[in-house]
Amino acid sequence: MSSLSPEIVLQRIHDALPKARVELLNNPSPSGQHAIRVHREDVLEVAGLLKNDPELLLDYTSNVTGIDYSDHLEVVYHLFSIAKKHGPITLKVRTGDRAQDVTVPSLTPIWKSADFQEREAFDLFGIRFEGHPDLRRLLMWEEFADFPMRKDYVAPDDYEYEPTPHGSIVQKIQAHSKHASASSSTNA
Amino acid sequence: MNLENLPLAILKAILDAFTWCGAKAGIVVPPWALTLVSILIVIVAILSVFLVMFALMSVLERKILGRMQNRYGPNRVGPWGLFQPVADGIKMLTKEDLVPRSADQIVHFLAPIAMVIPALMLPAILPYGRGMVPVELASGILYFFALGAGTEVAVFMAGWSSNNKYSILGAMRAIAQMISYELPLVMSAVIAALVAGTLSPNGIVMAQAGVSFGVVPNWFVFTPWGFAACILFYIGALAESNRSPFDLPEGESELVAGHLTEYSGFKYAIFFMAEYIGMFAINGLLVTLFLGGYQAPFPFLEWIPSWCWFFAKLAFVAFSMVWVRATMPRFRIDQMMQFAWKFMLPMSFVALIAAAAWHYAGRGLAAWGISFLIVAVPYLLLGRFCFTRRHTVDNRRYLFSE
Amino acid sequence: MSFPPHTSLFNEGNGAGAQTLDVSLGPQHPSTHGVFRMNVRMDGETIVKLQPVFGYLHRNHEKLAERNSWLGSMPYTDRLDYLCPITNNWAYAVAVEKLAGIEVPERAEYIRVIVGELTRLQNHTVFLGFILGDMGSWGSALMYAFREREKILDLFEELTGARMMVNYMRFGGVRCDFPVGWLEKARAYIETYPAFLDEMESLLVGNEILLARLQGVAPVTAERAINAGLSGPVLRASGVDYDIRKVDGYGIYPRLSFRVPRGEVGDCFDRFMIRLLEARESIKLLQQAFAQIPAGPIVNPVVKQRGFKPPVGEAYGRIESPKGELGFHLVSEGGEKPYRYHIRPPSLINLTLLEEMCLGSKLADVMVILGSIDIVLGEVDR
Amino acid sequence: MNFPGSGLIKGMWVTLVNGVGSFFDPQRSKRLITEQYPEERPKLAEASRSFPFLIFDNDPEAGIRCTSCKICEKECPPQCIFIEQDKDANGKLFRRPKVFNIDISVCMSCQICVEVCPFESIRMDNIYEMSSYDRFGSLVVTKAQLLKSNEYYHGIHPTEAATTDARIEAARIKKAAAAKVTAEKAAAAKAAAAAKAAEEKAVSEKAEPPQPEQTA
Repeated sequence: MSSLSPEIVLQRIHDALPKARVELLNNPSPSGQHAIRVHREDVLEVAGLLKNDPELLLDYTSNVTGIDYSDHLEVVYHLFSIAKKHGPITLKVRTGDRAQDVTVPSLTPIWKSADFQEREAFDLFGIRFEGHPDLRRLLMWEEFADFPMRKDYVAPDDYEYEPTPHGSIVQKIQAHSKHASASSSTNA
Repeated sequence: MNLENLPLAILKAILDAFTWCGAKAGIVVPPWALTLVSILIVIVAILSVFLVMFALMSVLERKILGRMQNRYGPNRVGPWGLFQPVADGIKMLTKEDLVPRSADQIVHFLAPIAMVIPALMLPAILPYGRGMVPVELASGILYFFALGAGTEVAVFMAGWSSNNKYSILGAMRAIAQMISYELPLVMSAVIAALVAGTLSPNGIVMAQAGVSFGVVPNWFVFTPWGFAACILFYIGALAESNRSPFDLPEGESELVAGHLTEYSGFKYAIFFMAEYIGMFAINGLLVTLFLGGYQAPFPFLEWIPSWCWFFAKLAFVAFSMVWVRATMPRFRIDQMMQFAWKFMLPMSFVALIAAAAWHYAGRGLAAWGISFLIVAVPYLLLGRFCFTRRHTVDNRRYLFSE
Repeated sequence: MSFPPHTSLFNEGNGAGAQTLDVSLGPQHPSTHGVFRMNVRMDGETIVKLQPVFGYLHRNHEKLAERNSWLGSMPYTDRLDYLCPITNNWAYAVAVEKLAGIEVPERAEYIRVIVGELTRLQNHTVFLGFILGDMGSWGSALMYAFREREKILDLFEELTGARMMVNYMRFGGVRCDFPVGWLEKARAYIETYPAFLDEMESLLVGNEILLARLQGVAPVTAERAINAGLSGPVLRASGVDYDIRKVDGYGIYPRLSFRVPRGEVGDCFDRFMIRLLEARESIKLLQQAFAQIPAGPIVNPVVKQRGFKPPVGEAYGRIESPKGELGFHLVSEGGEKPYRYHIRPPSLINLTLLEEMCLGSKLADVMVILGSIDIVLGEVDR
Repeated sequence: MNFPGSGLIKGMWVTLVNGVGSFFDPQRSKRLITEQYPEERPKLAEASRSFPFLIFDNDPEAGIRCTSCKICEKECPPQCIFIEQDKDANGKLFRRPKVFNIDISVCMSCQICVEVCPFESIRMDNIYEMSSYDRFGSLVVTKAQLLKSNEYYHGIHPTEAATTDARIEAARIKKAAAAKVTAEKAAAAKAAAAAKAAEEKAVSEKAEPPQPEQTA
């Protein structure tokens, strides 16, 4: 695979869209897959450029996912070019915070492949993709309230009986059965 | 001992015993009672033969399918798994008979009955051997198709009354399919009837006696038009008995079980039985119409009783249906309709013309040739026009990159 | 006596008395390949709307991985696409090796190619059987395919100890070397494989009903396929020349010669044929790998499997699994557990165009289209 | 020959060949490969694995290799292992497990416990007939059920057992050699110390009165 360095991509973005707020994120791992972080207000423009620029032609969004950092959520896109056979370019978009300001623009209108994956990120992380044609939960059921992939997600204590429980689970089971018996007694 | 007349001899012996018993008791048995008893005996005989065949078929079909798919098939109950039908029967009888709450209870109950009665009446007119025709009807073929059409109503009753979406879809498919295939089926039967000059099944079998050119039996299947009509009838029979590749009404990969989705227990077993007995009956008609019925292929084989020939041929046709089921994927609904109306119906007319040509050209070698051309050319053209022109491997290219 | 309201099965007509029927195909349905569900609206038998519903097999594998050690996720990857566990192992190993910059010994790379291509072979073979099952063929092709798959699974059992849940790859290599006589057995078996494929071909390709059922059904253009992120045989059937084995050249694939087939029309028949052709290429790859495999270590001795701690950073590693592009996006904070572990499941993303492909087709086509995409629910729902 | 319907006939031929061929496949290696299970048992591959078991040498109580280090419990991906260390009434811990449970309804046979065990004490069994009506009773395998002899291990995985034993033996020899070396070193040191002490004593005796002797 011919490699396409993020620096070149960054240069192209700077040339074409001088106002776009983009920055290079250094990746210390030996993979050397440095990322480009785009401000969420500019991401639609930047994505359109990446897809259509004759030098970049990043026509294939392979992977879309969310990451929960302690103060914000992040959407990661891995872009490839099938026409030029290069990639991956890692594109990152941040939300404002983790609670209220969790909206980023959806890239589904540009790359259809982001459709299910953005829904998944919405489902599991609670990132709202603005402009997504059909933003519903993908894997969890509609009535589910929480976002299970967030780091602060607390698993429900409705464990079935486990014969080999580990310390923390024992406590949870006890708490649950106490809670259950308490609620049943109040019901009665 | 004459095997040929064995069934008739048994019948006569029973009747004689009946008269003898009557005489012993000092009663003169009136002739009408004898007729009644003989009718009952024939009914019981035919029903038991067909039921045993159904039981055998249900296990042999699975075993043959298994072998063709490199499996053993059922081999656990009894020797070689031959008691499997007994186990199945017990299972079916002891299962709960579920009726959906929103189903139309009465129609849901009546559908299996409406299905099984025509199926049990169909075998009445088939000639099983020389002089062994339970009901000698001059218009037996008509009777057969008139009754056979009754199952369509039953299938729709089953699908409609279940109040299930899969069932209703299956029932609609079944109606469309059965009505479409009735036409080529009847058309190809008509050809045989025309050539034989009679609507009586026994008469048609008689017309296929003997050998022409010294080697070829006079069965209709060995003439070009007869071969074409036989294949058309065979395909029609597959469709009428809802067998693969025309099992769309049940279509388990799409419709779960089609019109049978909401049936369980004994009602399901009755549907199952009716379908198989109907299949045997229509195969029996195919044997009668095109495979020379109870006729032996060559005179030197006539020492084998005629009824053996009939059942041997029936077994072969039934086997071939299993064989087809092991091989072919299912049609799609529109393709199935297309196949019936654009291919089978024209081809049955072509076969009719070929039969007429064969008849008026003197039924000799030349007639054979003319008739062959009349069948083959439209077949190739029609086949190409309807199917292989659009769907062929040759119109695809696959590129490789190193 | 009561007559139930039968019209309630149908939706009210929109204008000219047309009535549509909503059917929920699945999650329990004979041919949805597992617990997949499609809410279908039909006009007659023609599909006017289709909505896939996922998640019936969802177990949040990604969250489990955040709980487990890096090595502890390896056996879980077996359960993604449970038809091809070895390639799942491989994709995870490739991603971790990228993340930590691990070299893989040469023999290990050859072993990976051998087991990986065997996996591809059995997946594509079983695919041929499954799609026939979806078409309503009474299982002959499926049974032949399973017969041959059984022999490959026996090879896997001898090598790894398990038929399907192999847990075979390790960071920087593989877990165990071939037992004595395994290579000869595998080589002898692969010699018989082309004959089996010929048999399958004469059973299936050319069958008029099969051609009618597959040709012209749900064609996808190359442009649309790329935009929708289709990958693997589904992408190549649309005429896109993109095989990650060629493009990324991971492992030792650049050293082996093989061809990448691609179709022109992109309909179900092309998707079907591409698998058949790829299976033949896999045999070629296997024969080369059997001939060239060197002696040497099977795992990088530097790597500590237990208590494995990759450096801080992130990596996206992908391979060409039999279903398509299987990628792992890993984020490490330098600890014993991944900070983020994400799978790019080809089965799920290949379903992106399902509705588009099905609109206007018949109900029976839906099953064939779904079959031609070749999904495994363990991977779709994770 | 290519006419409409020829593909179907070719397909029918294939199924017929397979159907007839299944009767002429005496070794059942090509076509009819089904094993008739309860009568015929499959010959398991040597590497074949099902669920873990614990090895003891000679005696199930004294010879248990497990030291209750709980590495497997920590590493087990589905967390199906549960270990309690043995201790006496005074709370003194022994290097052996008191409770060792594996919930095999949770176990996924990944054999990671085998790989991480530093004492070669947990290995994979290959029994496969373990179905039961009792979800919680019989599927939680206790220490008593898990313990199996080293000979049993040799019986089911001969090659692997041989390498394991060789490794243990090598470790033992190495350890013994190391112990010997340390012992020799200690002895030498002691001798040297004694000599030195004697020397010092001799020196000090000259200078000072003798003091109470300290332990060497």
